[in-house]
Amino acid sequence: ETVKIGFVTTLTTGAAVIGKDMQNSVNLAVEHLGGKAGNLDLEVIFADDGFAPETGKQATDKLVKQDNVDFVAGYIWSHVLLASRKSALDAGKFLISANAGPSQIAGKLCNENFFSTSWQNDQTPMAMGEVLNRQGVKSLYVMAPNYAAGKDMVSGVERTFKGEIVGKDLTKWGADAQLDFSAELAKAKASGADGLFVFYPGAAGGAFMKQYDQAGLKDMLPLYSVFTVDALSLPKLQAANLTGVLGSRTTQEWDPTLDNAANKKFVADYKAKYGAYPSYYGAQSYDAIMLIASAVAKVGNTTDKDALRAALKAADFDSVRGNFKFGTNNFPVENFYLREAVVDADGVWTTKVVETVFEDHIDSYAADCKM
Amino acid sequence: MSVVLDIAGLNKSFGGIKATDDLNLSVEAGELHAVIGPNGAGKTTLISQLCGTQTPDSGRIRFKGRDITGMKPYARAHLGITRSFQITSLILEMSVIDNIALAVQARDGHSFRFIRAARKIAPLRREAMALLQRVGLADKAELPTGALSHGEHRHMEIAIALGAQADLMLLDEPMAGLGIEESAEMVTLLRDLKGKHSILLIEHDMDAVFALADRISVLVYGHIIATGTPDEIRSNDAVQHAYLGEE
Amino acid sequence: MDFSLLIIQALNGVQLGLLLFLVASGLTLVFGILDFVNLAHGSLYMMGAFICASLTFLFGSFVLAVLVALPLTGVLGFLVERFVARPLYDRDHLDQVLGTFGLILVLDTLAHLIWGPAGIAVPLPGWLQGQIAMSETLVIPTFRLVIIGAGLGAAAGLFWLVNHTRLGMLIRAGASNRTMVSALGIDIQTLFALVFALGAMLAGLAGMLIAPITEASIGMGNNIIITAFVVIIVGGIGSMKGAFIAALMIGLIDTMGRSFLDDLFKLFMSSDAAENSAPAVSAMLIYIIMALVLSLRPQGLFPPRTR
Amino acid sequence: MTRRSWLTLAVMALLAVLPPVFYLTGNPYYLDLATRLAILAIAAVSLNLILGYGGLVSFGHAAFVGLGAYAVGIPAHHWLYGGLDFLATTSGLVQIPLAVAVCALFALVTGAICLRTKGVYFIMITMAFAQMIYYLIVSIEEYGGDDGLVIDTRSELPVVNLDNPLHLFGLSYVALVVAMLLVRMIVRSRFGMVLQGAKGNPERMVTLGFNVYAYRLTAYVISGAMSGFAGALLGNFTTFISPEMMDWSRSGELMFMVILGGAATTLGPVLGAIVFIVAEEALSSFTIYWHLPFGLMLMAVVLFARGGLMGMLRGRGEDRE
Amino acid sequence: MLVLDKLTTHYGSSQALFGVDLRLEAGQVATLLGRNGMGKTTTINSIMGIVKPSGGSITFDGQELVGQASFKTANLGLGLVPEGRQIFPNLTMMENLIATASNHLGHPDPWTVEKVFALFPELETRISSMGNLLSGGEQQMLAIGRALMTNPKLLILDEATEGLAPLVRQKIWHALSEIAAQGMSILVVDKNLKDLLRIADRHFVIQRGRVEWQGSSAELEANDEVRQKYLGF
Ligand SMILES: Nc1ncnc2c1ncn2[C@@H]1O[C@H](COP(=O)(O)OP(=O)(O)OP(=O)(O)O)[C@@H](O)[C@H]1O
Ligand SMILES: Nc1ncnc2c1ncn2[C@@H]1O[C@H](COP(=O)(O)OP(=O)(O)OP(=O)(O)O)[C@@H](O)[C@H]1O
Ligand SMILES: [Mg+2]
Ligand SMILES: [Mg+2]
Repeated sequence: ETVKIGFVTTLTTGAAVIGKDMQNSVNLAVEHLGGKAGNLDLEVIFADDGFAPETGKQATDKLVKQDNVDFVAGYIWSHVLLASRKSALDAGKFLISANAGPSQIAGKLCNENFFSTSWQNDQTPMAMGEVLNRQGVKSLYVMAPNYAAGKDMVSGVERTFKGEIVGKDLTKWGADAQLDFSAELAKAKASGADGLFVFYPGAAGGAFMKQYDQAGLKDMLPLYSVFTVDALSLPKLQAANLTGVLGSRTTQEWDPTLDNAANKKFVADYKAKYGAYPSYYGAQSYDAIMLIASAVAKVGNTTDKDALRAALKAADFDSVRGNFKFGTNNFPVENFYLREAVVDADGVWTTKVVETVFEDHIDSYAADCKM
Repeated sequence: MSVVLDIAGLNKSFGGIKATDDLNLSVEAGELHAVIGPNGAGKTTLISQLCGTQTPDSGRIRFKGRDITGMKPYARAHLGITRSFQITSLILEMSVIDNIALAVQARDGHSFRFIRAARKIAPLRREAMALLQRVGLADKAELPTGALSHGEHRHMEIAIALGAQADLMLLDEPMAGLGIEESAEMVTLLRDLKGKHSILLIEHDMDAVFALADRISVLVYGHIIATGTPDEIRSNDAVQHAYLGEE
Repeated sequence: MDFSLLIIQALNGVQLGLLLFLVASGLTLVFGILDFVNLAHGSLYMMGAFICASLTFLFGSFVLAVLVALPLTGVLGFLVERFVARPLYDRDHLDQVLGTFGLILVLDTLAHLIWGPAGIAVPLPGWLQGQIAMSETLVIPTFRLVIIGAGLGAAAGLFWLVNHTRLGMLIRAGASNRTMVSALGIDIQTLFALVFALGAMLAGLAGMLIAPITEASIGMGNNIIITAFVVIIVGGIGSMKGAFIAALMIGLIDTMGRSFLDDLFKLFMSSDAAENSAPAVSAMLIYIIMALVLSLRPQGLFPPRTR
Repeated sequence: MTRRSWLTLAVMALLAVLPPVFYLTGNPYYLDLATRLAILAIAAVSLNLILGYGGLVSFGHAAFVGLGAYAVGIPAHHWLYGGLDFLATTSGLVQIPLAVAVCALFALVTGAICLRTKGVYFIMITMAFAQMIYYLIVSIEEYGGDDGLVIDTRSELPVVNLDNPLHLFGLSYVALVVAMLLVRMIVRSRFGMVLQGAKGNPERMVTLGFNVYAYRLTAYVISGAMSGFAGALLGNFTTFISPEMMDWSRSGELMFMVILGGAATTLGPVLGAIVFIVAEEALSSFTIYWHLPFGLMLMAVVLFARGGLMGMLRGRGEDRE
Repeated sequence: MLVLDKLTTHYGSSQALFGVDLRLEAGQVATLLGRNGMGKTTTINSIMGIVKPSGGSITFDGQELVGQASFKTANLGLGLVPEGRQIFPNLTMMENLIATASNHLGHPDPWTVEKVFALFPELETRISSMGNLLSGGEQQMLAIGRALMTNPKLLILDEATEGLAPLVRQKIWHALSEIAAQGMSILVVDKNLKDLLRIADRHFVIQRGRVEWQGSSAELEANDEVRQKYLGF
């Protein structure tokens, strides 16, 4: 008997960088598990969402109805997850998000068969708001793409940041997303803010960082970002020698320097195998597989759904985040760290933990979840 | 006889060129009125203004007593004005008979009729076929129009003008591109039509014009320099000089 | 409103406009003049960016890379013309749309296979990297000025080529009636291939110039192609002058909209409402402009003198 | 009967029989695929009315599909979450007519403006209106912005239960057949002759006395309304409605289905939809790089099969319809 | 100079030419006569390579033209005034004249814009008008001027005087005779038989895609039967 896991992520378009990192981490997890979850063989089927909700939903439908998987995992994007949610849950499958954390699913639409190994969207920027307070930033300029997650990020930082927001730009996103930020950067500079908060995931992040660097804003307008400076953008920025990014601050629930055995093994083996640092997308995906495997190993089969659900909820596995536990809404209750872009001992650009911002943080929508 | 078309003080210029210059002209019921004149005199421009695809700068056009100067082209067609084009203008993708049938269809009211298949409406087909017979294209009825020769296209233009059964037919060089024999047939055809329809004919084929016209107007630089019977025009010195040459 | 910010934004708008012009001019050449709808024009822009990015790392010099990449994109354009465009000249626009859409998929996937999904950030040489201070508050990245210069240069060259050379006349004549040009003794096929290659080089150049600002990434061409179409439609298809003016107009309006629309909206609505509606409206702005222009002038601002 | 009519019957019969057979033999996914296919084919058939027969290349047709879907989603959303009580309902007898009406109105207003332009200008202005609707919906947070609208409930209709995949497929299939017959009837009618004449030579049609603008606008509204109906079905099918449904690339896909299959033919758009979706499905299950062979296939069809697949299949001496 | 041998041409599956044989000597003025739809234009377009013949051969000064790209044919010294004028609509009148002008064969006294204007003074006032805005007759004059500007050895005119006023027609016939006298060969299609009889040396009557009769002006004038049967008068 085998355990079938369908893993939906983005494998085409520019966003496939993220998908690739997740895919690598999943494969590494399976390798670490020796291809087994307890006595059962592990089989992972990857599917591409093409960065589009309808395609993602179709991929999910196919995994559920055609491949008959036991678990559906993955999902980078909130809208893809929202679109696919019903297909997976209606079929009685377990749905495990390895990245996306839209507020609906954390709150009203929470479900006993849904689990997250990442975070709720607001948490990371809330941590950043807290950092800004601690660093004495009084006025802030905010930039993010004009879509749901972008707005979540902005409202997240607004929720905890106590200073004044002197300017805000929501830039065009989607198929013809705006990648030239000259106008916005000029405005930000003219605003005289103490700091600049941005959220630009994927390819837009690299573009943003370059222009930030070219505009020479490093000393004038320090950068505080979420989901923008990461293991995916740093190698490119290093290749182009855009030193402006070094020293910039970002918050995250995970970092390659986190000091626990599982993480050390994950990071070291990932680097050895793929020649680069893993990103948090990878770490979350690795955890997702480990979580599933731990539950299946405990129950010994895939038919006893109730037992599996309880085993998942218990989260008895060695997470790369150290301790791992779920809150009432099946989102993790976890720490958030402040990270800084630095050069490591080998001269490779990466991040390191500067301080812990939140401990055992619970997202703000958990209360809405009737479970 | 009553005046069908009455043009008064019509002007139209393109940039510096006066294509129509204070033009006055009338066509009587059943008359075949020919307009001749050198190349670029403004004959086609006149027709375009009459059927409404170009708007005059000033002046007035009356049709059957009604001022139609600012009227839309399709509305004029409903009143009973039809034109043939100097440079053939057909629906090349459609079959020959469909082209003609559309002209017939245009005549009986609006075509916001969605249910019956147009090709199954016998009167339409029958009349279109009769028209094709009349211009000698019956055996090519089902061919795509694009596959016909230049001269055959000219025949179709005429069939369409006939199909519209307009009170006033504006014919822009119907003989152009016709062979010798075909030109002769066209003359017979037009002679047949005149009396039943009013016709404004533009033509450079003088044999045809003199054989057919009741009256001839000579247009030079947008202005009518003479109007009269064929004999009067033939003997007019100015016309000889400006247009006919040593025929 | 701060005056030097206004100037900076105007310059940003001009720079965006000229970049759009580079893409749009190639498109208008191929579309307006060869009467060929090349949806894959954006993919040539992408290929230009990727080739230049790779060469920059190979040679260690951005400038050298551009010089080598330009003829390479020209050759690519030549190949596309030979194998995709040429058989489709006689077909209607729809077939061309479908064929070149297929080409987009092929080129995008090839780029993915060759360069991976990550995209490449292109480093600039030191002397292009910095900023130029025009006054204390007026500071502009040097490279943006380079783009402005390149755009103006290309515009001048094209304008001269199309309107004042016999080659230009032939190109325009060929657009309306290829058979006849050929029957009068001109090798129209080669001429068209050259025009196509020129269009590809212009698109490629735009890609090379934008790569150091954003980066070379898969699908980058699909983002710009729509805007480039908007430009040539607003300007009037086939009109170089129209493309130039519309590109500048759209560059400026887009930039100004992004920078000042929220302030403008705050004059007559609550600041929350302004903050929400301004980005939506500024995203729609170019489409609103196009719809407005076309409803008033159905052939664009500068319809070519005939069609 | 011509070879083509036989082909049409055969294809439609297969499309009716195969999916339920798959479903009953334990392959429910293929029924879903066929449902999606039938729905998109309705949109393609309606696009074919103006694109194929009318020569009006609308590059914004996905907007109608999207609007139709939102016309189902928004009442359902309010029914689930409250607000706007007058709209809140799950009744298909309200939602579907609403979808059709909204799209007809949108077609009337935008068509009145778009139809002033010609050719490529028309292509682009229709796209512009679609993009405006796209960004408008993205900016409405109440309806999920670009995250889209999750509706957990399908339209309630008499007789059919849309939660039953077989019923949903059946409804979509019947709607497709009706749409095909409707378009066929229209293009053969006198109205259709005018529409096709105006495609070939609008100037001639005007001088014959046809108000070409009015005929085109009527066709545009009919086509928009039909696409809105397809959108209502699509919303029910996905139970998730996102602005992405009206992205320009979706409009492009509809166009490609029409051209691929053969514009201005009855079966063409359906055949195009079948080939498009089956090829997409088959190729993407081989490799994530499936766009490469798919793109090559599109190019090959265009380069070597004039008039799309129907053109390739056209028997000798058989004229266009 | 120009020899057509058993030339056949198809449009798709329908045949338009069924073996046209024709021989034109240097310096001759020849006509193609025939009713509408008999294949005159098809013959001319086959010579120019605009439509591809399906069989037979065409030689010009000993060179085979079948299979040759149309521009190469033109550069051998064939100038075309096409049916329907085919003026470039988006070029000005002047640009229409000079865009394709050339002197490949190195004529010692090549055609110039001035010479064309001397022939057609009507054109001179319209130098900067766009091609499509010219009147029908103006376009015809321009089409002749445009072909002359390529300095051909053989000038081919399809419907040479269609749409021209009588006065202009006379001028064109006069000009053609003059040009021919200077050594250019001319192949012309027109319906003004009276004029053609005067200026042409040789006539070819085409009927259903075949040359059914050929002869001199005198022979044609004398032969009532041919005129009746093939030309219809
Ligand atoms: N739209 C236009 N813009 C500018 N000039 C024009 C336009 N239409 C016509 N003309 C000019 O106006 C004059 C009159 O043109 P028109 O076509 O009416 O002549 P015509 O009498 O029909 O000549 P022909 O017998 O040669 O057909 C011509 O010199 C032509 O160049
Ligand atoms: N593109 C085409 N496709 C199919 N058939 C054609 C095509 N062009 C011409 N034909 C047919 O070929 C035959 C000869 O046509 P052609 O144009 O050579 O005649 P023509 O002698 O020049 O006549 P005209 O005096 O009317 O110009 C005609 O019967 C015509 O129907
Ligand atoms: Mg005229
Ligand atoms: Mg002919």
